[in-house]
Amino acid sequence: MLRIEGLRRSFGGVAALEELDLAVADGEVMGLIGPNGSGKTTLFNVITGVHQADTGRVLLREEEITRSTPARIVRQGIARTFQNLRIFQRMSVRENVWVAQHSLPGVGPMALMSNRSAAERARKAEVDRLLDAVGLADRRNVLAGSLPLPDQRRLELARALVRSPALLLLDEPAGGMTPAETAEMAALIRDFAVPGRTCIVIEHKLDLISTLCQRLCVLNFGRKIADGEPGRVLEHPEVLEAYLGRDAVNA
Amino acid sequence: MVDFIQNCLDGIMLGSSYALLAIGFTLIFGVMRRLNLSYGPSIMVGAFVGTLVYLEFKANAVAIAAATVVGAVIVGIYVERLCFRAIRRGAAVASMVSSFVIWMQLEEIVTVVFPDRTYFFPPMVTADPIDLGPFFFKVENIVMFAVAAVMTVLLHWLLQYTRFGLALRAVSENPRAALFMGINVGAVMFLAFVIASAFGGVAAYLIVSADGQITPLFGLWATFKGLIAMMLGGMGSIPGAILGGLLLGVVEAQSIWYLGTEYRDLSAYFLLFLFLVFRPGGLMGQLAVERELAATRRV
Amino acid sequence: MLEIDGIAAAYGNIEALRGVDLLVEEGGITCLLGPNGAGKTTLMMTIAGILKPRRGTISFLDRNITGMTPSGVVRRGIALVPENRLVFPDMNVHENLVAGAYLRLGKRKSQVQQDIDHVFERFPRLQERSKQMAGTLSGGEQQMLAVARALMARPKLLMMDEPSLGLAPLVVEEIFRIISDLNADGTTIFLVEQNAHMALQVADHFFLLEQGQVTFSGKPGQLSEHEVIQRAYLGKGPQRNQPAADQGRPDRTTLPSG
Amino acid sequence: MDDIYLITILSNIGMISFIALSAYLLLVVGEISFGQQAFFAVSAYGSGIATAMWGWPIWLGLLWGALVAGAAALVVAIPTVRLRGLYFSVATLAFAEMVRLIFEIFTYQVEIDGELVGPDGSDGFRDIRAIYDSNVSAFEYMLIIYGLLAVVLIGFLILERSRLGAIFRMIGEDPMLTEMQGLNVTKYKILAVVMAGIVAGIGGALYAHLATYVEPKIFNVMLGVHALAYGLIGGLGTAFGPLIGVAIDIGLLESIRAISGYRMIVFGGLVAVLLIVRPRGLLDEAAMHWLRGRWRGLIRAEN
Repeated sequence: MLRIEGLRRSFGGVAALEELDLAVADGEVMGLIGPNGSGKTTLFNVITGVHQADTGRVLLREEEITRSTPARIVRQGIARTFQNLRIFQRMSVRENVWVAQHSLPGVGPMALMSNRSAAERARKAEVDRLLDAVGLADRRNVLAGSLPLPDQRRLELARALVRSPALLLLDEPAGGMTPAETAEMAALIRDFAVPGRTCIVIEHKLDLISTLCQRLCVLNFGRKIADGEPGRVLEHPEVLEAYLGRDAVNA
Repeated sequence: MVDFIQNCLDGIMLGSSYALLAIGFTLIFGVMRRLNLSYGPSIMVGAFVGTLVYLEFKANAVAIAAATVVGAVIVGIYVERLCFRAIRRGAAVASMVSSFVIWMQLEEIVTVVFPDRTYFFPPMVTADPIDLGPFFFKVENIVMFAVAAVMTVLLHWLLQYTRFGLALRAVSENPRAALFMGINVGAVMFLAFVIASAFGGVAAYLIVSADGQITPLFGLWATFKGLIAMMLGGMGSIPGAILGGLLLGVVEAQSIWYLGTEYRDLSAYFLLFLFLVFRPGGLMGQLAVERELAATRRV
Repeated sequence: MLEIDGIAAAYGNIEALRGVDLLVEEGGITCLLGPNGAGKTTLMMTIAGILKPRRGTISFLDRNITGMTPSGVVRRGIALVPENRLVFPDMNVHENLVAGAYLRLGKRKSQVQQDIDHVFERFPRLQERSKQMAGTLSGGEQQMLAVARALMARPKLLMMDEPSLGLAPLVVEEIFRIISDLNADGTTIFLVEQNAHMALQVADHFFLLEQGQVTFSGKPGQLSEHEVIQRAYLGKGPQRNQPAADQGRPDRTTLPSG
Repeated sequence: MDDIYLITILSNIGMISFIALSAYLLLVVGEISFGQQAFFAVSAYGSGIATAMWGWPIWLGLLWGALVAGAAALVVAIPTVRLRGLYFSVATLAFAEMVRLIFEIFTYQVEIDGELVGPDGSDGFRDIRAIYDSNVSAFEYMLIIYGLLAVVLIGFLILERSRLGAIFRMIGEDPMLTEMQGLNVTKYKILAVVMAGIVAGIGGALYAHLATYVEPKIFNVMLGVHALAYGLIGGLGTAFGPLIGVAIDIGLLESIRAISGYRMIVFGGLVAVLLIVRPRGLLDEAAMHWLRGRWRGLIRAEN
């Protein structure tokens, strides 16, 4: 599904990603962890075209998307959520999900102006179905900015799913949540978001990772230091070192 | 060729007053990252205060100049309180619009108090132009250039060698970090406004006394000249403001000579438009713009 | 020295701190650990006076400093080394240091020069680059400069927010050596860190912050390093055998106290 | 006499509403334009030339004016849409002043019935008499203005409920996030600038024919700033916002005699204070959301 080759990106001389190679198979759910500043979110930003790669390639279904614009990449089937929540605060919850449909194939110039056709009604029904699934149906007419944090994360999830993306990128979907809320979120992602698609999850919370992922990849200083089955990766000495901060040379 | 050089010299003299206006603009932009479009009108009000002092007391040049500066500073403080301090952080555009409507307010106040619109403004010096080889210079232009140079040196000293200058630079580079140093950022912004207004007051006095008259339209003129000069040089950069002012002066002088007076402002706006489209950071501010663009692209 | 009592703070309607109690003892190194988004930086900002708390009090040397202006806080003797360093990029190293002593510049200029000499003794690398623009320094050098700049305020308490962020391992070790040295010379240090291993080596006392609440307080060794990391970075709740509803608000009183 | 006065005021309100709506549309996409008067001017000249000099019928003249304004907007939009915030604002300002100064030197005259007709630099453009020649009364012309305004307003209201309107609001709130919904932000911003240009152009064409005389100095920045302020007073949550702003300014302030000489002083102060207490105007998005909620509640109660 997704293949990354020799990806490199630096900001003002500081390398955020260095020679990163990564391949994610169809239907795979991969966890991505690593200390702060290890390049996880930068990787998402490069995949989605927010940042340009300095060198290297990103391929989606063997098609290169490295130099594409964010809009085109989204239309090719990648959707994401954000670590620092990004929602349209001045729109209602329902509108926040509805807006993600604007660029779906089939939404032509007519559909941009009128919302009376049968196809439009079906699309609206899809929005409501998703809001129901993430548990926001009863608050769909509330201004999105007034939701509490866990609900804003759920809203981002619904917005990402409304396009039925082939590849879903979740950036700390349980960030700032209590363990109870995290468990709920993990169940929601496992039962609703993941089936039928490929998914990469950035998350520090092992409970969530172990609920969701068959595979875990660890970044440190923009490099992949471990990759494999979660239980084994977490025992990997280099991973512990990354978190412990022991100098690898002296270990 | 002699014409061309004479035009350049005239342009530099003219440009030195633009540079003074641009320095005021850029000081405010540097510490606040906001545009004060009321800048011209506030110094215009200052010049009318000077006119009032002249009309009422037949005061001498120094008193008129002082009244102009004081007037400009007082109006500047009014603008700072209403359009900048009171508007929450991050709303740079709201401040800009607010300063624009206050501009109209100031212009109307002046029209109500000074109904004749155009008033005589006493010249600073009366002397014949000086010839120097094939070139000639108006004395008031030389004074303008000299005062602008002195003010620039003064500002350089203030910024580089005083405690306040350090604070001002710290705030314009990183307001958050400046707070951590114990710098009172609000007070620094206020003082930057005061200094910018004082600069504007001096510039207003020099320009208006060289013209020999003042109208409420001077506010619009000063805002546009200062704004164009600042943007040509690069927003927030003091060397940029000086360069931008001189460039604008030279371009205007050349277009008056070669194209005609009616092309003077047109070529200035055209130059500004070209810069905005192809080099929005201006001559000196490219780096700052890139840094800000990078920040807005961050997710 | 620094006593934080029931501090709550929020950004809009997102609550970042939900009643934090914390004590920094004079003369030691106190460390605050916790996962991303737990509220560590928010706490620092609240202490520094940038953010006004909704509830609770902060007192420093037995005087209430809640809601004080940032410059008031610096004047009381608290200096902050901010996250991401925030040096002034277009000023040279020397000017950055002078800016750090801003509040003393009016009266005691000679003293400031002395302090700069002291700082240069401690950081010879900064002296070599004294005329270089801070924006052109390497990450590690910028971090040193940020620490040195904070020291110029002659703080009684030095707060540091993630000083090892984004630095190479060898540089991180150097930074921590500096932290220990500073503490040995009498500066009290309050450290927010992600590098649990290094932090636990130097700390006298540490706190765990999770979802805006302190969930553990104790000395290094009271909790295994492994468990600290699991909780602070990998988000494993402390009482995994309890029903889910209780996990959100772990009972602080059952935890070992400092 | 009073009738004529009332008709004049109402006609002015109607015409100025177009430029207010035009500036409002750009405010919705998150950009401040100080230059909508440029499109107003281009259309005033364009339609005037078409009717007075080329002898086109008035309706075709109006259409032509709007199209020329739209084309001018496209020319500005392409190089400037990638500029944001202050830079875009200053670019629109520079463009509008360039347009005004070009009209100051623009001369294009033909002889009609022994008289020179057409724009003559800073002396302006006289004798745009199409509506008098075709015997349209002031009252009838007012109805034309309001008819067209109603059409444009209905267009805005449809737009507001549509996906396209939502796209404009999305860009206004967070362009990067909009891009991440698969939308080409640049394309939609150009579309918004062109639409705004056309709307301003309708107003400009109507103005030229009512006034019969246009001169460049009418189209100075003050006109643009007024246009902008109307949306910010009335609110950015609905297209009625700028109309409320116009009504407050012209309808209320102009008609109160006590402040007639000090109108700008009151108006400026009013806007400055509003920007502090309600930065997105009286009827902002939150207010409209609340009102719509109320409305839905009422309908539910009826049923």
